[in-house]
Amino acid sequence: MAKPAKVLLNVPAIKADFPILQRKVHDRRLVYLDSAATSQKPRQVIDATSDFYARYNANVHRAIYELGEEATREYEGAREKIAAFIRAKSPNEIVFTKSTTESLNVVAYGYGLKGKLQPGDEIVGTVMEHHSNHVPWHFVKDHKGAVLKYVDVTDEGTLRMEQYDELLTKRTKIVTVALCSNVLGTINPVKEIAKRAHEVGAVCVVDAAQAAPHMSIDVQDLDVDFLAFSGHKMLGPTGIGVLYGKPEALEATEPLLGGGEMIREVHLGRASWNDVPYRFEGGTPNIAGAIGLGVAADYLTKLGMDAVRAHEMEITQYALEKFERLQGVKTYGPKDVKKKAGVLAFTIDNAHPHDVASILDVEGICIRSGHHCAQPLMERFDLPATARASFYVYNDLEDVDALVAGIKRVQEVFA
Amino acid sequence: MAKPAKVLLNVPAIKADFPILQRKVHDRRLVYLDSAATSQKPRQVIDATSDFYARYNANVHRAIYELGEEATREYEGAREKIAAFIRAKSPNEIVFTKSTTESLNVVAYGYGLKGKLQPGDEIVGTVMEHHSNHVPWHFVKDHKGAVLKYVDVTDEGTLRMEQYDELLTKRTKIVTVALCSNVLGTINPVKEIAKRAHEVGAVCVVDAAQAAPHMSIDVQDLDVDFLAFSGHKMLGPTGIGVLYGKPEALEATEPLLGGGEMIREVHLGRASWNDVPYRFEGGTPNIAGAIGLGVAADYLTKLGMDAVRAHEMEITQYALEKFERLQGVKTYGPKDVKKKAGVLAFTIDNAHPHDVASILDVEGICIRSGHHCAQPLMERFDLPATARASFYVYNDLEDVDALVAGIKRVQEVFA
Amino acid sequence: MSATYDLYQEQILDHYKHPRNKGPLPGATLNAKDSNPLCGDEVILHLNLDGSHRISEVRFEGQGCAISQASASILTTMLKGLPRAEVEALNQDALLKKLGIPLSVVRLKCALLSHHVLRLAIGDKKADRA
Amino acid sequence: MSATYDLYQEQILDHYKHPRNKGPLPGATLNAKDSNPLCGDEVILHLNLDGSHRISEVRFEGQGCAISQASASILTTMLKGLPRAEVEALNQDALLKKLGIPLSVVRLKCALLSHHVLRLAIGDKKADRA
Ligand SMILES: Cc1ncc(COP(=O)(O)O)c(C=O)c1O
Ligand SMILES: Cc1ncc(COP(=O)(O)O)c(C=O)c1O
Repeated sequence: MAKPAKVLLNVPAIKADFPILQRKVHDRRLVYLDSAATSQKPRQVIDATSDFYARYNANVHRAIYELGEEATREYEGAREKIAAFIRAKSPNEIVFTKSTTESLNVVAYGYGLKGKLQPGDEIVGTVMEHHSNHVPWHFVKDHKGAVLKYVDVTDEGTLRMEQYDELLTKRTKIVTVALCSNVLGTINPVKEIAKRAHEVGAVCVVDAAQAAPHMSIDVQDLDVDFLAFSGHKMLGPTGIGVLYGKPEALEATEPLLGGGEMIREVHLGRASWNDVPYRFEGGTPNIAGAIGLGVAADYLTKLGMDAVRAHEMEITQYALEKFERLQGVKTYGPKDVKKKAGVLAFTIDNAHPHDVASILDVEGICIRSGHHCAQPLMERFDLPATARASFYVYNDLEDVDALVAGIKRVQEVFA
Repeated sequence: MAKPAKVLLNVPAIKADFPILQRKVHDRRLVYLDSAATSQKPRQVIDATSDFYARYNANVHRAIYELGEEATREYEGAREKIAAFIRAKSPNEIVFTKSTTESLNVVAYGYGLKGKLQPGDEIVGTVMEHHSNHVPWHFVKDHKGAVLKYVDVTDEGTLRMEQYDELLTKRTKIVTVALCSNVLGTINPVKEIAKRAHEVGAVCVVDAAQAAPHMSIDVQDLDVDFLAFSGHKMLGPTGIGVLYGKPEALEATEPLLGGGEMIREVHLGRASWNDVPYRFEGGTPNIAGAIGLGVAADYLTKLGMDAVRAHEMEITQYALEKFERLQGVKTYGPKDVKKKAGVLAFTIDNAHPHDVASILDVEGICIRSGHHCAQPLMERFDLPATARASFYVYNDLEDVDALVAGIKRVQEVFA
Repeated sequence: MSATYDLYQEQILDHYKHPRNKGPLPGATLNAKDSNPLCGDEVILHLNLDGSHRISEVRFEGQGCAISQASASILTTMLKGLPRAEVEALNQDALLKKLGIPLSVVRLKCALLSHHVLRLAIGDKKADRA
Repeated sequence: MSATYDLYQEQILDHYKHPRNKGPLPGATLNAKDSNPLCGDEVILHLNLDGSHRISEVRFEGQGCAISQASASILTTMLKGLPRAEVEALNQDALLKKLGIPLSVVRLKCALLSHHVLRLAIGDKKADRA
């Protein structure tokens, strides 16, 4: 196998940070190619959460004692790290949620259903969204009478940008789009879309679940109003997510969860809200999760998000070339890695994606199969399911080679 | 100090399981008396979450590969443990959320705002609820036109049960109450309240955040329709909560969060739901959190929830007696430990609760001060704030002695 | 490597590549359809009963992985000629035994989809989700 | 033990036990009120300006912990006679310096509540939450 000159990251050193990558599966080396579903975690992140519990576990914000001070400092410190990670102006623009899914629902309910939207107001999405950026808007349709419209994709898997000309009108109040598709890998021109949303007076809501882990994000440059992502896909713990919002966007948003910490005053039957972003953090937050996510952001920042992106482009390019040469294997999404993140959906003639995944599993290779929570996109391409491999900082070209060898084995079984 | 014959738990052995209890604060032994805010975590729980990340981290449910199988097995295993912990009939009655707060909001939105309730339908709460069991119902009032009514408390801090006679009518659709108050410690007669709710055709929603960690719960015996609690207050991780629901109650509830995993089919503009309980778990769940919570339930089960309760009764009894003898100190809530959990709210003449907490902190003692997210209750007792000490399995009578000595020091400062 | 061939035994691959009783059955008395929401596997079952309540005709349609489709095909071979009472008594284990492969939790859902559709077809109200 | 006495110095306890300028000021020109939502501390400030825009009268009302109330009391002593321009320039640090005690994040909110109310009273639109 040609050894890469251009792979930028020191993968052996990185692998050494990930305890799980030392393990074997079915007596094989673990080849983890499902980071788009959830990433693995470095020791640093695992230790940070254990350390919280072992040394300074306390509830945040209200405690007057030392432990509580420490916990609050670290929790708010994580907020600062995340703000820096996506170049927000202030930590007050960062809301901790449990997931991208919760973040998007916070906007759908708080800005849509319970917020500013009126019946007949329009929301423009795309057909390539993850279910988490479809279903919340259905709620706004069903319970507030909003009208949903969708931008289609080309056969290559890029947005049909010209459709925005027609779909964006004075009635448009929300324009929502994934920064990066979890199936096609397509990186969408979000800056352009946000600009056009603003031209008609709409806000732009961005699902960055597949982007935040893999490329550098500058919310000020993108000029988006809301942006959502998950910790678990970017080396962080499960159960922690982020919602970025411009101050005026967050101020215009009603809270989703009512409860402790998000209030200013509560009386029988009425209440007033705490300041942004606390207004959106009702209930005891995932303190360990936030702290772990802060350390994950540190880890990625140290690698350099541009290096991460370059590394993944290299692997993806290599994989695309290898796949090109495989008979009976079809890939989906852009072929130009400048337009594509390290997500590779594919199908193999006569072999169902589930069976592909099962057979690869036996070889120690983890990939995903199914609709990838993107059924409308699957319908658009008339596919019941695909297999999907996805790459991250701990993958290298050998992992791609293992995948390709595994695919050949699948083809033998289903010959 | 009189050494207790009756404290049932082996506290030195338990303390040894909690790494944080080995640490010093301001050069003093850590005396943690704020478990009602959040509990400390035993090594077993900390290790279980690290172990997940280090050995079998993967997204749950959809993965076909070995890691995903292991993660799913443990995650669903945790659901089984929680079902057993509260004696639910089936794991399908257990929904994982991020907190009690989210659990209660799931019911308020899903059964109330987006669900069955009609304008004018009535919800009966109590004045002793935590904000997390007030504010969600405000949403149902504000956005669905529900009418909110409240049962008052006696000066001793027990529910004025006779008020249910008047408040419960044919219009009542939801009756909600805390199983245990986080300020007064009052243990409410929830079985009786559920029975009366059912008599008028209402469902009974129980906030068990302060009960699940401290006493054995049998949802079938209580015969409640929904019951909510948090992992972090019962030795478990942050960011994980539970909503128990009877099958028919969950079936009648619309999902709160739209997104991945909670759907059956998604098309542009419409979707159908996955089965209960998955319908309520939109987005990647807090997998490590659920697994850690399962281990926390194991830990408590091994101690025995009846022994836990007896232990805390003993400590509370001892504390009440000590406090009784302190001049200028007033306690709130029932004086009979059979009616009271290990939560002791108090005030000291001429010393504000914040100042009490600050001074105790210097002595290494962690207590809470403020409104404890129960402003309507504070208004009822005309108190701006109180101090609050709360006890758990790792506390003993020496901790109470330390608290009492600390209070004397506070009195010196503010003499 | 053995695990691959455990799962994709001759029998499974044969039923997958050459499904028995596949196709529509217009006007069938009992029909049911279900899909596995997480996987997209789909099975449709058509049954006709004769005068003595035996299954006289059975056909399935569907798409999905080898396990789900082979399982449906195998199930149809088990049903032909069976009295209704025995159809009702036919439990998951009977089908799994016939499949004879080791199944993980996720793949179990694939394997049992056809059984679930059968229960829907015979009007079992309590048919759990496969 | 020293930390206790760091926080509860003579001056703080004195202002807490014997607050200066405490009470209502009916008809005052500038009035503002705020509370710390998490703690329940409350401070109300009343100000009168004379013809040359100096603070001629100042009173506070409130309830809360020693730190918040002593801080309010101390602030009033700093305001009396100050020209409006200097009131506007009076920043958080000036007050904290006068308090002269080490403060944790949570207690900082107590200490700065009165300063926040002052900014509200003089109509500073950007007054951050204390
Ligand atoms: C009685 C009660 N209900 C609800 C809550 C809210 O729990 P959480 O913050 O975990 O959502 C608490 C905890 O503070 C509580 O004590
Ligand atoms: C593009 C996209 N959006 C949203 C999500 C949902 O993320 P989570 O499950 O963390 O809420 C995912 C992850 O599956 C995703 O890939």
